[in-house]
Amino acid sequence: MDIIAQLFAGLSLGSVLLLAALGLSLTFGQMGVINMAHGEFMMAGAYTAFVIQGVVGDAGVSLLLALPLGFVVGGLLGLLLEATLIHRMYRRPLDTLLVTWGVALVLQQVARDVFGAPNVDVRAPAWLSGAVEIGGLALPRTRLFILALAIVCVVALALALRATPLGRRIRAVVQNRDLAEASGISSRATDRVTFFIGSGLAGIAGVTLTLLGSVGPTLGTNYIVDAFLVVVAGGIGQIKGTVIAAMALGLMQAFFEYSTTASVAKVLVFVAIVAFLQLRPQGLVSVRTRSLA
Amino acid sequence: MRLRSTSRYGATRLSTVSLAALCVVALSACGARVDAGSDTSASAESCVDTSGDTVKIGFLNSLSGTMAISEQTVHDSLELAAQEINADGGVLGKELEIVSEDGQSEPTVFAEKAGKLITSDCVAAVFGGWTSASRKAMLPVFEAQDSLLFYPVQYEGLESSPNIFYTGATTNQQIVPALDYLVEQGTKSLFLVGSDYVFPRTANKIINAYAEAHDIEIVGEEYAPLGHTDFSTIVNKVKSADADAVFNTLNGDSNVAFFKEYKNVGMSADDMPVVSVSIAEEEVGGIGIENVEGQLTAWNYYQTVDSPANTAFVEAFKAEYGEDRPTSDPMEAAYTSLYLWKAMVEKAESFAVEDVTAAADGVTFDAPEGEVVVNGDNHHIAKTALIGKIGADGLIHTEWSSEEPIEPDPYLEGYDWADGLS
Amino acid sequence: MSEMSSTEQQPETEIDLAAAEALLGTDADRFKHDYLEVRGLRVEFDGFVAVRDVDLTVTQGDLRFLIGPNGAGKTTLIDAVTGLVRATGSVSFGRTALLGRSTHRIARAGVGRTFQTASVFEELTVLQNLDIAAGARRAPLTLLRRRPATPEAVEHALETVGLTALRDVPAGVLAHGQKQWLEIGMLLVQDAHLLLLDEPVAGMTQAEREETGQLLRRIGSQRVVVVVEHDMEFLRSFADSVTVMHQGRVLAEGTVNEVQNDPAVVEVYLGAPTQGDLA
Amino acid sequence: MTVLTTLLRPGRTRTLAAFGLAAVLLLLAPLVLSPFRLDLLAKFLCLAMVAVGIGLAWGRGGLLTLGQGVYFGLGAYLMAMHLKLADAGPGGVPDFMLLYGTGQVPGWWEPLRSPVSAILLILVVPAALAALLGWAVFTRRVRGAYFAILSQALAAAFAILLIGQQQTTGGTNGLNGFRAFFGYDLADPVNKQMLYLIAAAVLLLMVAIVRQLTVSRFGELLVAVRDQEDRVRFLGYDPAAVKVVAYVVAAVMAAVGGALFVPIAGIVSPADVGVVPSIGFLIGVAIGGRATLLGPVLGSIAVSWAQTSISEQFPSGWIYFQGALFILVIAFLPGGLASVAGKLRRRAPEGSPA
Repeated sequence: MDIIAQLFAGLSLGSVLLLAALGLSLTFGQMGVINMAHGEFMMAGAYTAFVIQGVVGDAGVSLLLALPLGFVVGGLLGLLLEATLIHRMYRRPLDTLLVTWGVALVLQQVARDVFGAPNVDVRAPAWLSGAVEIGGLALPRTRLFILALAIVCVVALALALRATPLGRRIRAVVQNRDLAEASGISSRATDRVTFFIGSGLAGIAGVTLTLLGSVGPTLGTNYIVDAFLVVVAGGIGQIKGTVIAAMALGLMQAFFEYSTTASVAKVLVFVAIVAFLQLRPQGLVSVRTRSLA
Repeated sequence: MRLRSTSRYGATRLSTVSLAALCVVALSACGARVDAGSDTSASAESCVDTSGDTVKIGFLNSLSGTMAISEQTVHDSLELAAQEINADGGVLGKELEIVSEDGQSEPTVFAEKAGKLITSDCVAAVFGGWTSASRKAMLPVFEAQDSLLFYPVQYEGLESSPNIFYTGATTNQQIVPALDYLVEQGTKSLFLVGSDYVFPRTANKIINAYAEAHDIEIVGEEYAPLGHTDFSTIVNKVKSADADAVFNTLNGDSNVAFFKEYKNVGMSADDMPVVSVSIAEEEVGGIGIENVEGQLTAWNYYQTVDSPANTAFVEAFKAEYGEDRPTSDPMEAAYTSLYLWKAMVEKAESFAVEDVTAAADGVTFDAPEGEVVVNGDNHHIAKTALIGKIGADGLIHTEWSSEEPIEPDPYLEGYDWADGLS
Repeated sequence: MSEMSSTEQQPETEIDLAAAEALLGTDADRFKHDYLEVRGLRVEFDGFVAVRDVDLTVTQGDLRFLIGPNGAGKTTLIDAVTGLVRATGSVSFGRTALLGRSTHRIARAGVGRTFQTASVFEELTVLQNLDIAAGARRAPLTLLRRRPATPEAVEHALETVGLTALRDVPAGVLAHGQKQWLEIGMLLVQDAHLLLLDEPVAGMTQAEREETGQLLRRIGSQRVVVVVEHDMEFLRSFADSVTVMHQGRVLAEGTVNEVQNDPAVVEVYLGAPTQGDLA
Repeated sequence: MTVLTTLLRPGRTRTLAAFGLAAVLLLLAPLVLSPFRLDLLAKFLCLAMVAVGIGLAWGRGGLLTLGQGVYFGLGAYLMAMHLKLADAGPGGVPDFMLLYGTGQVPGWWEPLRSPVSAILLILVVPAALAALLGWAVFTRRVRGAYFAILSQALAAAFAILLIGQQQTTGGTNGLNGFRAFFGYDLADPVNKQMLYLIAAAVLLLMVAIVRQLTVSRFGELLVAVRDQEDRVRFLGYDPAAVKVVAYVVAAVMAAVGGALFVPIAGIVSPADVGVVPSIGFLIGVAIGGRATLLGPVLGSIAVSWAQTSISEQFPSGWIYFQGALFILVIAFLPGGLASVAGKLRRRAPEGSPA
């Protein structure tokens, strides 16, 4: 019974990590941009949910409204970041890490000045409170919702990448930027769209986090390191790797935490990732190219 | 070619010479050595200037970083107390001049800024600190400089520095009464949940000792890293342990995630009440009233305390900072700390540290929480313990009271079961 | 090439074959047992077979050209020999098996290569580039010292590739052709016994090509040299023998004349008109 | 001819002059600064030591290490443990262990009782960890962003580990309250001055070491590895070895900085070693000019100074300021202020390989 409960806890944590990392793997995969402000885009999504709840009132309606609007808010922030800073730095991917760290600092402080330093409360709708009992096992509805939402996001993204012309362009640029440009794909436009979608996913992740934890200026920093580890372990350029890595990390954390403590579990997960990268330096799944890296 | 290498040696020589010079100066500048064991540190001469119409005091709170959420509130109530005192003629006729510093939520910065306030700004006393880490960081600074710190937050005890006055609760004024209350309610088993740092660890050590002596079973003890946000595993353990109550020493954001998860798996105060010692009125809003309604807290002050002094304090605070701002225990303790210092100074008729500490014993103040008395031996104050229940209005209502102020006992020397704890 | 403009005022450079003599020495016997032998080589990328069943033998004194349409597997073959991509089969140089070794060990075994896009250390000077190339066998501790004097081999290489006057210029500002010469110079000071050159004359002027060809011929007389090249004019002038690759396989091998008249080769090149002018 | 130009090349004379000037300024500081300000400066010098190492690893070697806090912390904690044991006297138990721990000194603390082995461990432990981690990571060609993220996760894991072991590491409280530094009373202002001078001398020594490394063949090789790692491999070098050396040197410098930080600041806590301070180390390096010799030192000191003085005036202003610095300097001035100076003189940045 405990094992099944932990299995669910792990998958649930994995789905949270997946939502946080999905957008990252897109922007990191396509442009090599390491967006440390991704966590703050999540925070922006969470505050979007807070603001909407303040306006709408009903927790259920506001949650359903917040998901698309969080996507738009996160996406617009990403677009702004891309247009003002990132686009001039594609040749210096490592430097984007530091620039976006600066952006993250500023966004956090802005949130503090606008919404105040204390956490704010976003109520969960009534239909998400409590748990579903299955054979004596209580599965919290919020976590089931997040799991389902993560699946929806992954499927939607996979379909978008596979079946739409836009998706094909994105995949082409991920796999070989120069070749794609040579074949007439405007990588500028594709980059913008990718950044919009990737950052928008952060916004969605932020909205869902309001169901689980605190909504405050530092919401994003709690997730950013883990999200990057997921991307690194998963490998660049394919959703599959990100999904597996997120779930593996979630399960590892849950089971290590169960048998040791939460602190030790975090350290063990890190050790496991370093060991894993010894076996697969490019992550779980990687698009191999012939070019001299 | 020869010339080129000469220039290289030239480079080496210059750097060698300057290095050597520095080393020589460094070694010749050695000061006093300590004899092992003896404590003969030469304390610096105080530079506090009381000749004018004003006297400087320092406020040292984290106004940025993760702790700013909590410490800003303390800072605000300190400012309020200073304003009131100045409006009322100051201390010994001198107006208070505030030097405010930001501790940036980092112990190292607290130590640095404490040094600055004492030696550069020459303040007569410093008020502030929140985390145990920040207090521990400042303690040696205040002792070395023989200056005064007023620390306004409940903490883990096991400390009494001659240079610190502790106006928050020590363990026998908060944790022990909370356990007494639980025993009174018939609690037979407890689950301990805490953040992984010094206060929860020490608190749980005390709880374990208490439990052993009072026939309570500790069915689980879990720690989450500070800032931990995923509590499904820990809440799973709590749920399956099925204790009579949960004793919660989690800190900050973790409380939000814990209580949301607690509610999400379908548990409430009716099934398994949670007694928290770090959730005050400020935090309730952020956690969400619906998630903590009916849960218990242990403090020495609530905004709902019914006393003329508290009515005045709450009114003044809301007038200054807004109707929506609640008042909480650490804020009240900070507010009280400034008045206590004023009372000590006035009793001693001096701002000098040794005079103030000498006069401290027995100084009283009619604080919002009720009358408090300074214990001159351990520098803590006698406080009344209050167990509260979080109401639907977001405020905390007294459920149980120790009735009398409890004498501070930071080392729990007066409790038989606590032998061997420290 | 934006770098071109910055080199306008620089002195003209040219290959100095006499200096090459000093560098290479005349003792051809030293290399006479050197040969590259590739057997049953196969390279796969995610299910796509880029090189299959390739056999290739190149001996010292035979300036071998490797040609074929884009995607024929020429560069992949070189990548496999130098350990950049994983391959199956066998590759040996002299008595040394290369396959499965790490790249830097293959390089230490005397295998050197250049890249399609000239790849030099742009922030370092020409001299520093050559000095690094010359130094792989230096004891680690000597690395911690400043360069006492320009090593003799580096001086000769500078003269050979005509960059003596530009020795203290950052390699990044060199013209394209000069960079490629610098790369060849680096191979020489590296003392590579097997040189794999990927399009060494691309982007060069006619005069530069001529000089490069002469130098390659001089090197090839002593060492094992394989040149990947599209330029048929250049090939006809300098190749001793030619291997034609197509779709990952060896299509034909022989002298320039033999290959030109091979019907299979003609068909492949007619089938890919952009590669054109073989005839 | 070339001899003369070499001798007179501005890069070298300028570096020498700057080095001499820095030494003189550092020597004069105790005469003009108040004890409190001198203490601050000494602290900044310790942080600058980390920056010198980062300048080598990141500026020269392209290794964006977001985890230098780990090595800083290792050095600092090892020193702090020694000071704690020394304060407790022979066979004594540090105060916090009596309060929160078992009252027993754990076995792995014991080697730090002796001053000699403490100093050795301060140098060896960080070097060994950096060598092990660097070797594991670099030989598998984990690089660029992957390395940066791993090093950052290392910092996060290290801080969590320290916090979790409260009984033996002091937890969030860290270690503090040291009375003496190798027998010298830390409350004595004269000894504080001595500590400052030691820090200044060590910093200058580090700058000299990095200077020697950058002008040596190793320095050229490091730049080559940074720009074209695979090309270097084809020349017969193992780039992993080159990177490991740079990483280890940077780690040791950070550790020494940490070790000296402890007696000067009087405290080390997990807040000094985690993700945020680790990234914080980089901004000074970037501002000063990551690939230059003195840039990281000056940049780091300037940033530390700005942090202290700005936060005195506007507490939350510092966060905006720091964020803006990261954005503006990295995005628009990747060469740091040194490149501005260089552009003004229409010359290559100082310290570029001669």
